[in-house]
Amino acid sequence: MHHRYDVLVVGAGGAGLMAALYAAKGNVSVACISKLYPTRSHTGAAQGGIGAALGNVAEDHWEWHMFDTVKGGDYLTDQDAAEVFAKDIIEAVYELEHMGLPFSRTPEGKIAQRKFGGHTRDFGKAAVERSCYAKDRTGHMILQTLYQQNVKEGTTFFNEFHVTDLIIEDGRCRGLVAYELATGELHTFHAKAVILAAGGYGRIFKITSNALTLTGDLMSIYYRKGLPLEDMEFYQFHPTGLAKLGILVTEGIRGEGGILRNKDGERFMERYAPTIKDLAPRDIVSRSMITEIREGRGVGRDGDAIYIDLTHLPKEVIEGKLAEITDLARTYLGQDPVKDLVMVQPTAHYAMGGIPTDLNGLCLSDGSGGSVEGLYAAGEQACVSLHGANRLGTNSLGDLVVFGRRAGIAAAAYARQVELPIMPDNPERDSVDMFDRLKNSKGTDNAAAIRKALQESMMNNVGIFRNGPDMEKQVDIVQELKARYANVGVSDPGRRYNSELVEAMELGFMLDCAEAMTTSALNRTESRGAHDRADYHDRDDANWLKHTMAYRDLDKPGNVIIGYKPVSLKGFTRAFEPKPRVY
Amino acid sequence: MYRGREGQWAFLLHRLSGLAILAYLMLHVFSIGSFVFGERFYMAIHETYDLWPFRIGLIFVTAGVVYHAFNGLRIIVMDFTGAGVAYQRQMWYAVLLISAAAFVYAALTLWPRLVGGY
Amino acid sequence: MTQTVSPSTTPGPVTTQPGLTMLKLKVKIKRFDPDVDKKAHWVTYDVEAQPGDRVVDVINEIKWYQEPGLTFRRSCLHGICGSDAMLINGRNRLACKTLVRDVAKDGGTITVEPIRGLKVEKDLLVDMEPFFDSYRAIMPYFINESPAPAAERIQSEAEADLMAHSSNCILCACCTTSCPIFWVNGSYLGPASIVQAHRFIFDSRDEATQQRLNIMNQNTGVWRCRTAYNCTEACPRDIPITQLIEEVKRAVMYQQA
Amino acid sequence: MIRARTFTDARQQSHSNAELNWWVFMRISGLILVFLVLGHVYMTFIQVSEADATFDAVVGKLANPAWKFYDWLILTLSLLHGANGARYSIEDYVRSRPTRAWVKGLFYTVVALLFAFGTIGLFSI
Ligand SMILES: Cc1cc2nc3c(=O)[nH]c(=O)nc-3n(C[C@H](O)[C@H](O)[C@H](O)COP(=O)(O)OP(=O)(O)OC[C@H]3O[C@@H](n4cnc5c(N)ncnc54)[C@H](O)[C@@H]3O)c2cc1C
Ligand code: HEM
Ligand code: SF4
Ligand code: F3S
Ligand code: FES
Repeated sequence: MHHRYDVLVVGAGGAGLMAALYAAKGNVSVACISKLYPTRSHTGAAQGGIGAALGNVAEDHWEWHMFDTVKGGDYLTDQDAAEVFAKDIIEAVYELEHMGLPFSRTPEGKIAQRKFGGHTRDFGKAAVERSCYAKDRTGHMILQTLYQQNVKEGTTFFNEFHVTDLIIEDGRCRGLVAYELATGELHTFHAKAVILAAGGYGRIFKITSNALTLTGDLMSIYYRKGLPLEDMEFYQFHPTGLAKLGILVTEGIRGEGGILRNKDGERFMERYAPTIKDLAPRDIVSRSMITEIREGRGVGRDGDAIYIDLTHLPKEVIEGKLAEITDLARTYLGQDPVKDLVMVQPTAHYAMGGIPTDLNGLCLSDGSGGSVEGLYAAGEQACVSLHGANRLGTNSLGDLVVFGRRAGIAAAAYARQVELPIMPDNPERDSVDMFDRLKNSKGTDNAAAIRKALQESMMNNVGIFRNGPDMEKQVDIVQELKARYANVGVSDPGRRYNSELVEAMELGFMLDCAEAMTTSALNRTESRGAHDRADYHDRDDANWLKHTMAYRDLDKPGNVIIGYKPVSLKGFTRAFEPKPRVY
Repeated sequence: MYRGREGQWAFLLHRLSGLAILAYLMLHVFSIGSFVFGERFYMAIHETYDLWPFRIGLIFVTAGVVYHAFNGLRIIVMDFTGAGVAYQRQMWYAVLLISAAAFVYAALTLWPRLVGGY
Repeated sequence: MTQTVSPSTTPGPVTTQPGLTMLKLKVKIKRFDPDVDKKAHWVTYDVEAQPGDRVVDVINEIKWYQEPGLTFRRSCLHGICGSDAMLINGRNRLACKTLVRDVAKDGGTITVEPIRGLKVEKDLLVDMEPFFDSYRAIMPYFINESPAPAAERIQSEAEADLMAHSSNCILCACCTTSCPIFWVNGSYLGPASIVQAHRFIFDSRDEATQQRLNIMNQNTGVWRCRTAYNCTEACPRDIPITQLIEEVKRAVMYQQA
Repeated sequence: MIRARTFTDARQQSHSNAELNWWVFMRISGLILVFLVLGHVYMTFIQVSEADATFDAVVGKLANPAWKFYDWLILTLSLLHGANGARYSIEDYVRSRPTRAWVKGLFYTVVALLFAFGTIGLFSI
């Protein structure tokens, strides 16, 4: 089937819905294509809040927010993006409120704000209340509110349509191809402009806070065209997620006095950080946890978790200040923090890297200013490089609304000016090939088994603690898994709701993301932000203050070409010199 | 069968009892009203009530009326007060208790007539 | 990094490792592929699971290693996206918020069926369009046409609290598809839509209260509710749905009076 | 594919207060009926049996205008209450439009006839 729209939005999370909304306001026809019902998108899982210098609770300025963002990103953050962001987000949060978002309130009836890691006043002097929140369901409220506004605007949604290919020819995006889950049919969407907002790819790791559906589809599709992925080596891990599940456990649990214990019940942090023990910085805590686990002192069926002990805290603290976590631990682990030890594990959380874009979301095709006409991207899957080497809490929700909005406005403006580009013949060819290969494969390998192998090896070799040999090994493992993937069989021959086929396809996307990530990480011989290498322990501004651009070598399968892009070290009005990152 | 809890069964019983009393009421109006056709006709109808299914049915209708009446009160309390919703389960058990008592009382009163005939 | 192991460290409470027990279970799933089957049929799978596993993990295990064709929706795996409402052991629940130990013992059986009242498309996956149609019918969006202030609209904490429950809804349909009225009467808007309407009716900033009350006042609206409470029991977000529905009924009544 | 319903679509929904009024009526009539029906059941059925409801007994009792009114109130309220209750059920369970129209028509006719019959009976004594 063939469809025509001025602007197409891929993905209906916070970024996609924001883009669709603002594109629609730009007087063009808009359709939003999403593999999930919009309200199922993972933006709904975000809890903490959205950072903006409103100053409702304490004095605050966008300059301070910009500084924190740049410093948090270990100076790999593009400062022009940070400046635009820190200014725009204030207006964007008010706009969300005007859309009806039910924020929590201050006693004066203003949007309530609270403190969050890394957000400071006066360029690092002390913590400041900057995170605007709606209880601990901020992401849920943003997702619902934006979907509601799209219903109001009458946005057309194609739900449970999986985008399988982008049509890019002569540097111009002409539309895309999508697979309709209900019928197994391929649809061609012809458009003047396309906005990508398909979210992250945390599922390449074994333990993650990400949804099963976050498989990096659009990053991979972009990459398969020989276009670059930026800064893929930077992936944020959170030290405490519920064991096996990866569901996030806030740092506050240790702030309140929680103690980490190994299988012997020992408070092992006394050994690693004798003075501040469990309240050591995230990386030290995580490293210690992994060391315990690797030395056989982990807990749980596979010995790969650590206990967090709250039993000595007053019940009121646990059920009051830590209510959410208490509920999750009770529901999922059946472990009541009041009397039981709770099992936690570091969890893969957020992709700093992704499809490179400029400040209006326009997708870049190289590190020197080239772009793909008519193609925009926003959200976790894009990389304006706001987050640099490490994202600050609450800055992702901000990223979605600020850059989702900018991409929507820019795409609509562009679409108003141009004619519908010419569609090449047979645009569905590559997608048909991909599905035929999967469906007709006589192979017997099991997609689930390959996925599991990928997730486990990525976790071990390109996880929180990295070193050259492990990553070299992982480069090979990924290639082996890709070879096995060519041999995957799909047993369900049906067309209707063939979720087996879709899962197999998603595995292909994940393998590509893993490939780009592993190679980029191996290539960066320094430690910066979330990229922590045992063999190159220090930050190296002289050689590495630059963004990685990973390209698939279209002539030589399995080969990744690495290029670079300069970091923009100046904002429009402010600039912050790289300094050692100490808090 | 959906494993609903008290509320589901309360609703189902309320509906069934309501429809049952309605059926009974319609019969009742017809039979009592039938005296306009004269005594013979009236008594002929009342003889059919003598059949045992009707006699047992009568006990159930009595209990049904009591259940429906008291559960109706429960519903009204729920509709107009927040507490009604909070305590709907307890109220339903009270309704059941009252209905069971009514059932037993009706059965005891009617038993002699049931076995002995009129 | 200090490597001195201090023996003085007090061992904390030693807990048994719940991870080590494995339960042998039968999972009985109602399967249906309209392209192949005339009617739905039960298929039983043997699995091993830990007591703390989620039912969705068990179903995934079956899909990944035993029956790849098995079809159902899922995404977040922790009760926030609302994809995986199913009828598990006779009750509507999210498969990802239901633990094996709460629904089965060793050697026991877990039955899984699609939620009721919506057309089954394949296995556990149903057509959600009618559900979202009723959602859209209540004007589920904030309406305030008067010019917005430069900053936020002011709302007191107490006013914001009125929306605390209803704004928590994730549109999972556990409630609507557990309602005995909805099973037999699909034109009833259903508890989920009423919860959504409540969200806006009780928003002090919203200006379209009257229109929404009118929609609620229809034959297909709030009056269809017979207070069966299945919705409240089923809600994975612990929303006191029946209470909210009763509040809407009263709001309609007092507004029209 | 879904096209979202818009503000105008929703606004165009017609509205009347009929359902609200019936809902209120069910509650008020119910409240009154508690006394009337339970009283009636107790007096005419627990104390005296259906078999005691002989022709003479009934005619005798209904000669009293107070009883006449009492019984007529029960008749009216419970028929209305019951008929509306049955309408709820019909609208729930009978899903085909034509059948529903038929069933409702037939049912209302029967109820109306019964009401007329009962009223005439009561006041013809
Ligand atoms: C547990 C958790 C807590 C978090 N807490 C916070 C927080 O407190 N503050 C903060 O700022 N950030 C937080 N984050 C990060 C932030 O929530 C996410 O980065 C952000 O929501 C991503 O939004 P998105 O719109 O880019 O993607 P998503 O919301 O993930 O949406 C992706 C969309 O793309 C669609 N899609 C994907 N692939 C395809 C395809 N092939 N075809 C069609 N459609 C497709 C999906 O259907 C979906 O609609 C948190 C993240 C997690 C996981
Ligand atoms: C004795 C006192 C009575 C009380 C307090 C009472 C109360 C109620 C109430 C409050 C309802 C509404 C239920 C709801 O909206 O969920 C109702 C429904 C109903 N009532 Fe009664 N009622 C009484 C007597 C009767 C009688 C005598 C009849 C039969 C003629 C009857 C038949 C019905 C029916 C059929 C329904 C509809 C049930 C449903 O749709 O769920 N009721 N009653
Ligand atoms: S009210 Fe509860 S059960 Fe109903 S859709 Fe919302 S979250 Fe699900
Ligand atoms: S189950 Fe249905 S009848 Fe009402 S209380 Fe809930 S909507
Ligand atoms: S998978 Fe998201 S709610 Fe269960």
